[in-house]
Amino acid sequence: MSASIQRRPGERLRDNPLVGRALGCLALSFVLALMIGKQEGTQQDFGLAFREAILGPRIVWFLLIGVLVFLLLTFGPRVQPYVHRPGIRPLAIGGLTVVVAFSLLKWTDSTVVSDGKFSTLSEAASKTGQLAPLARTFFTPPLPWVLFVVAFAVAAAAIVLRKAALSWVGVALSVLVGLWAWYSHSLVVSLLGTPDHSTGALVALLGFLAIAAACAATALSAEESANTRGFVNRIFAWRPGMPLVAVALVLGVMAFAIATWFSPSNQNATLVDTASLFSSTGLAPLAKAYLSWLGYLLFVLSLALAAFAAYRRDPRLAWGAAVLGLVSLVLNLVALYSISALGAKSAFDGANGPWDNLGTGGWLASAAFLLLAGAGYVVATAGRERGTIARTQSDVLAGIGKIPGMSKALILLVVAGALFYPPMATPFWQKVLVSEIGIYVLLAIGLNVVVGWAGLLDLGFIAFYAIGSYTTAYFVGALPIQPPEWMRLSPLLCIPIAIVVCLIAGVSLGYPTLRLRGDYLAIVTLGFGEIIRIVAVNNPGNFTNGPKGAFGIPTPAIHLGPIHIDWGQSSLQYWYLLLVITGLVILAFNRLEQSRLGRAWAAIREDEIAAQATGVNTRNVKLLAFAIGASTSGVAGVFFASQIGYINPDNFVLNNSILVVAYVVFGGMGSLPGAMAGAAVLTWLPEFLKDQVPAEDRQMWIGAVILLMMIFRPAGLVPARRRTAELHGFDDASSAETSAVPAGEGMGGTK
Amino acid sequence: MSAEATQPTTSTREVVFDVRNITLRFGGVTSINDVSLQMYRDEILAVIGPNGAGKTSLFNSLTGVYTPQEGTITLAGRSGDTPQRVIGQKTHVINHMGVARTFQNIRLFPALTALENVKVGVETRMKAGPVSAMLGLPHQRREERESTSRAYELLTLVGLRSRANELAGSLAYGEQRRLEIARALGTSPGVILLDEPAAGTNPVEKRDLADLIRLINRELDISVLLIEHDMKLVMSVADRLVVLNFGSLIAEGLPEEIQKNPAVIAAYLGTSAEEAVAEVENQPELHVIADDTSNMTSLEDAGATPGEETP
Amino acid sequence: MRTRTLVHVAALSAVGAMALSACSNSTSGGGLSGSASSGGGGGTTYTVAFEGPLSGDNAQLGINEVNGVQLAIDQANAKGDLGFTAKLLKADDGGDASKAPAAAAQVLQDATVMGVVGPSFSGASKAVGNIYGAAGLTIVNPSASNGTLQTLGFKTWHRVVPNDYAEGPAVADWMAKKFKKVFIVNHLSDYGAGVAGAVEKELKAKGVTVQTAGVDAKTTDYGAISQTVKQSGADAMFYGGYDAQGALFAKALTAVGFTGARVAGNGVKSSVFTAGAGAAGNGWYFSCGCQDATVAPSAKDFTAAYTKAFNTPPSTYSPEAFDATNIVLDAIKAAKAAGKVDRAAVNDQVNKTDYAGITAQIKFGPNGDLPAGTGTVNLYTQKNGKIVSLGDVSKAS
Amino acid sequence: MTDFMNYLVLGLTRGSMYALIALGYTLVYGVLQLINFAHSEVFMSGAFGSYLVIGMFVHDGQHLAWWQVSLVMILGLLSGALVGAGVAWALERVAYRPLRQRGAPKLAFLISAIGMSFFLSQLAGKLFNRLSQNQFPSYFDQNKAVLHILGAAVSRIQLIVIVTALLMMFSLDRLVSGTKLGRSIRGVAEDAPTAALMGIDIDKTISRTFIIGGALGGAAGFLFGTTFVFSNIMGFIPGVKAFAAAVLGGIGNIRGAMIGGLLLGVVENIVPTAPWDGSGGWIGLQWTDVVAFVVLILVLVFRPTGILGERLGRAA
Repeated sequence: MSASIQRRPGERLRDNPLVGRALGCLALSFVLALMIGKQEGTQQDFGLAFREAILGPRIVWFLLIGVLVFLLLTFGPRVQPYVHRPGIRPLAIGGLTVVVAFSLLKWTDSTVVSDGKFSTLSEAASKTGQLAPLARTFFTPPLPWVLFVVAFAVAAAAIVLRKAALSWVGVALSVLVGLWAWYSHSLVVSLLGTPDHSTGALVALLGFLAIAAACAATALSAEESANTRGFVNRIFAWRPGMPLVAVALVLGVMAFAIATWFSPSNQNATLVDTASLFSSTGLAPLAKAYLSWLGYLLFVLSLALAAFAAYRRDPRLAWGAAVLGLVSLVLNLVALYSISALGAKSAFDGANGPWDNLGTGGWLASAAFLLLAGAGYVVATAGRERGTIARTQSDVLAGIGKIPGMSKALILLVVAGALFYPPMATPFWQKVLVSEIGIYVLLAIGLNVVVGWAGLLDLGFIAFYAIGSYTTAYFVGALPIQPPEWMRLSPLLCIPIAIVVCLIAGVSLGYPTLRLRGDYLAIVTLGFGEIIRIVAVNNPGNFTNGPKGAFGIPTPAIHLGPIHIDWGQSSLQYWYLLLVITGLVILAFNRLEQSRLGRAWAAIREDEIAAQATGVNTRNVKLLAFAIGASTSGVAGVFFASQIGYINPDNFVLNNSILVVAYVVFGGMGSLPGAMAGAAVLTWLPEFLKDQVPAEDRQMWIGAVILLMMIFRPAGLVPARRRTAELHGFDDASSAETSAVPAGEGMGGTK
Repeated sequence: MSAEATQPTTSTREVVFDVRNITLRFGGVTSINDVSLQMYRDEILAVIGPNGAGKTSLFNSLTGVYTPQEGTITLAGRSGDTPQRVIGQKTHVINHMGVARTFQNIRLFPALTALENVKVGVETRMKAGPVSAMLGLPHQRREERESTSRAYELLTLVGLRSRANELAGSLAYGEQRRLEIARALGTSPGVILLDEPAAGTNPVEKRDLADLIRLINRELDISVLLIEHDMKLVMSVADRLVVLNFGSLIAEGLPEEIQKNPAVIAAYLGTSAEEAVAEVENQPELHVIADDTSNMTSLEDAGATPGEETP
Repeated sequence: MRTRTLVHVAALSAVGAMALSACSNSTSGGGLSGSASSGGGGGTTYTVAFEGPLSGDNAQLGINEVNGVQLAIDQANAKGDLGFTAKLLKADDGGDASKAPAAAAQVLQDATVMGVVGPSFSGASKAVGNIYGAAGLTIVNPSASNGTLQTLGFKTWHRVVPNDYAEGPAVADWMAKKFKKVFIVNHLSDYGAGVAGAVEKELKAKGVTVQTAGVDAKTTDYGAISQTVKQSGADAMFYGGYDAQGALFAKALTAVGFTGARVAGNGVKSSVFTAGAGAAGNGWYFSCGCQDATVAPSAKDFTAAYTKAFNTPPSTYSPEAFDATNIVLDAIKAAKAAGKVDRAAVNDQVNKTDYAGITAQIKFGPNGDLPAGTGTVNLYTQKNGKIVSLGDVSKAS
Repeated sequence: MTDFMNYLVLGLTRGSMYALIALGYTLVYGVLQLINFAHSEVFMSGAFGSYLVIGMFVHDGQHLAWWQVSLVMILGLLSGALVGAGVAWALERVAYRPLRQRGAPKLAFLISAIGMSFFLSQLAGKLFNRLSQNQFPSYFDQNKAVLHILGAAVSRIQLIVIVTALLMMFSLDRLVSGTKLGRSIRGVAEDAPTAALMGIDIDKTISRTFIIGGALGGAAGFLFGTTFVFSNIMGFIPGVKAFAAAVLGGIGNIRGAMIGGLLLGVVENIVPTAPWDGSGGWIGLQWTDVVAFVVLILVLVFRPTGILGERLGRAA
């Protein structure tokens, strides 16, 4: 809240920033007490929860929190110089993560441990006889916390004292502790033998690795890059591709040493166990070889090659590494397929056929190989020039792209995640990925064109989504009014039709209304969205089947000669389909942004009159934005309809339109990755909160998160280069007085 | 005295803008009152006058931002064009007819780089649509290359080659002025309207600017219509001057004639043109005085913000 | 800097999301129920899942139901004759069909879940019916009364509330006997459209003049519609909608002085209506293929226990959820007695259910619905603030 | 005719509530050129606040004398206005001022307001309840017709709502056009930087604008709750409608908001039910919202800045 305090000398006590801040903090803690209070009151005693939240001793704790925050804000600036020290931030993050993992997250799903939290688990584990002593010692109650505190303290000391030796100690310590935690946990899991989807151990490991990274940062950072970003940049500038190799190393070790590869009921077999499991079966020799020795060999080889190529900055070697990585990836997948397929045949209890019952190991290995191949590619394309380190503001604006291969590396990481995380996820998260995250990411990409690039505020975006869905429903014959036989289509074939229909809808909405300025357009589009929904409800001519909705929309299927693919209820298959489409859309839109149209959009967004005077036909350009956005959302609609199989008007309420806008802005208006990140985070968050807060409170927390985000980072998660510039410019321009009028967003609005 | 009398030679030359008796009103206030003037091919015509004389209103009328209630404007943008009506046309259409302009208060696209700003201008003539852009079809790529190279040429012309990849918003004031000119030139106009290009620039920049204007006019054969307060600059570059005061045209002729013209001198705070120039140069607050005394300034300013126009 | 850190944390938690629930096993846990017991210690635990809206605009309905479920489970555990520990899993679908599949996945991946109570809404039910069916997990639906659900071929689907089409025609016949002109108000929701449609069809068939109008499901202003009803000169009004809105409508009708009879379906017959409408609710008729939860002897104890547990009286669909849960628990018990507890076995037991619930005597037909025969449609009316039964609607005068 | 008048009265009742809420939107829009999406929650909190206060004095089934009733009414209006104003103030402090000081892009304000709106409505749900039909205690017979205009019965509550709304709007109009505060508000609306140079404290003015708008919204919340019901999500739909009404009249323009609100309310009741003969109308009530939005869109297409245009806002 300190942001909301202005230092104005010589004013009454009430206006003294400190007093204001103190009051703010207390208010904050008060609200917090309300938020974390018990559930609602009752018809008899309205506001019971209110009293219970603020009366009684608990309020004291919250007030203490408030005081703490106050002190932090007031004396925080004193330690500013340290905050610039490399590693402080990773240290803070790492510490926070570990604490979260130790206190909040679940460490096991087994019903044996009541709530599956770390404390209860460690209680149980430390007493269990048949657990390996190593794990048992780790879980003896005070120890894990002690270890954590020690590691944290060492790291902190190293950073503050800038002692290289000490920091290396810190690195070793935290890595060891992290791996120990992970290893003990995996032992517990294999002991319990139940399927386990808990996250605690993994997050804890991440946290410790972050702390290690913090130490490494201090150890390696020279004076000229006295902050973490500089350090990261230096790593990339030092040897492009090397970071990827490092990540691949971690993943690979986890995959080949610890993780489970094959897990039908009641067993989680690591690679070694799997090899022995299948030694007697008629497994294809290649796969057998892979399990027993080839896998390790390939990993070591491609790792070494990639690392060497990266170090020597040698394109030829790098290409070699890339090829080797890809080959090993293919072999790995082959092996995975054959064990899962064979596993089903040779009766392992609960083995259900190809690509099922595979543990994390195989997929982690795949990710590792992909990253190694990617590292090779990055090195090969990065060339020999040393990267420059972002120093000036405009460098930062120009973004991390200045560092050779960094953006490529990030993209590769994301791709690896998108490809190989879902199969590791639980069915629940797979479903969420498909039916929530994937779809809304697509929607956000579409809306980003309208809101982010062309700067037109569209509050009725979901209407096109609805149109897409109902178009699909019609052409697959799920509506009361049937299409003629020859027009019945598989959902996939509906995509082009939906695109066309939505184009038309977008243009016909845009043509009369696009001369309206920002907020007038907003309300008109909002109205349009509502009209579409109400028409669907009121069901004129019995076309939409009213509130009953359209049931029985078939899942997409391809039958081309030999190829027969049917996307049944399997979330994974949908995910990969969605991935392909989204990928194509992203490529296309990325080109679009760099094209003359993209610039024209930026132009009208920035200054419509100037754009006209420069010869830009504003109406056409706006219409294009509308139409393109609409058709994207139409595609999303097709997916939604065919994936859920049932649609009704409630799916297309105004609230969803507003949410999509929120996603785009939250992620960073006008930046493609931003919009996607925004949608992903805000659709992931409620599902994540399911385990953390009462279901009824989730929306409240999400509201709070959005609010905080906008307060502390108005430009969004991943600010767009162009937007950042704008924002920056306004910061310079706007003094305390003039800032009364917000920085015109150029939504046809004023500056 | 009339234009014909002073300019017997020019009467034969091709007319670019032919403005006849236009009148522009905002509510009760008359911003331009029955003004007629001709602008000839390849000349540098300067429009001067105190603040609020209606100069910018004239520009806005010529570029279709405002629609005069009375009178006609015809335009033959590029040499050889057949004259067409301007009033009632959309701004971007007029631009396509060969009229480019800059703004009194600089109006770049601050979040685009200098290069991109110019490219926006260059590309308004291009064909490739969104689909070919998404698919990256060859002809779209060719156009991209062409526009980039053209943009670089223009940036070199205005001396911003080195700043090509800076964000327009982060350029210095004078640079922004020149970038705006480059963007205007990008639309390959037959005539360019410069609205106080020298405002807020230092003497050195002013000299460069004068050279640039001449260059545009002589080398690129682009007619220049210039609004400027800086008399030195005007006198040095303009072939012909037109003087507006309170919305009506009070004088028209060669620089030296205008300097002697009593009406003009009267218009300038009742002192002689030179002094007026001097004063206006040395004591910018005179602008302020003029602003306060003139009830039309606010209108013009308002007119210059996007908020006001209803497209 | 603070803000930066904050953002970094946000970013990191996103990374955490990717790592989130990296798991060692991606079977949907079909045959794993044994493993729960093999875990050792704590005795066997079986879970009853509730899927319904616990957040969003319809949260209250979900809360009503989940309380009912909770109560049933607590009572069963307290009684201690289960032979296993019953656990509740809340799966929130926000009442939104598009979020239902995720909720279903959450339910299915817990191997100890032996039955589902829910989803609360017909839309969500349509979206997930086949998903549960494919996994062989039994569904006992407490509130989704849409008349088409039983026809969609969901393998494991059951419902303890009579469907719209069961009660619609019966009450329509009764109205046809008494009234010349009926104004049907269709509260534009899945339920409302269903029941109103059924009534309209039957009345038309009986040759009664029918006039219809729809009202937006979320509106609170029933002035205009009441005015229209009054003007239409109809001597009776049928309202297809839910209790909360019904209460508003009742008040509005009284305000404009509509004198005709007011009839409504099962969705309105609840304490919420009586409390909300107050005096304006007196004289309303309700059709319902159930006994009155406030009349049935067992229901008294339920009301008391519920009020004690959640210090608020049971509300819309709480009793139904309570019954549904008990049905599932009994089924698990029976399956345990029969020797093998897995989802298929439990489903078979649910099919065999013959259970005297506090809302009705429950016996599922082959399609999982209450057979129209057994669920005799009764007529109720509100007399000074209390809902009283008028007996079988077919016999009512 | 009678029936038409009946619908008209209904329309005016609904419309005057729209107008009161719309004023909140329009005031904020005037000074900030921003849609205050969280205003609907201010409205909601007004209802809850006034309920908590009134609940202490009256309980269900009482029949009070007219002067007691009027006292309770005034109490309710005041408490609603007070709570509304408080929430609006906090809203500005938390969700707007920080962003303003960071020169955040315009949409960021919209989103922070949306976040705030989610937060408030859900918090209210958590603290009180999520029932969709909380009712004020009935302490007098609201529906008793008090006067007849051309045969149309006007019930007590309708009269109260319309009269109070008109009074409040009138006084607001005086306040903005007459007082110093009003002048500074208009100053900020016209051109904030200049106003700042004229020595107007922008932050204070904006705060006060929010407070005024909040007070009106809170009072409207009380009236709405008394006439219909109140719940933690009651704000959304009237909020959207009121925003539409504000735009209809010309957003940023106070009289515009009043006219827009009343007009929208009347249109919603008159148009779908035409020709008011009990036949259910040519259009039918299920199309009410469509009618509302179509009217809005048509008006905007032909008058891009609303009926009265923008007088307060957007001048600079």
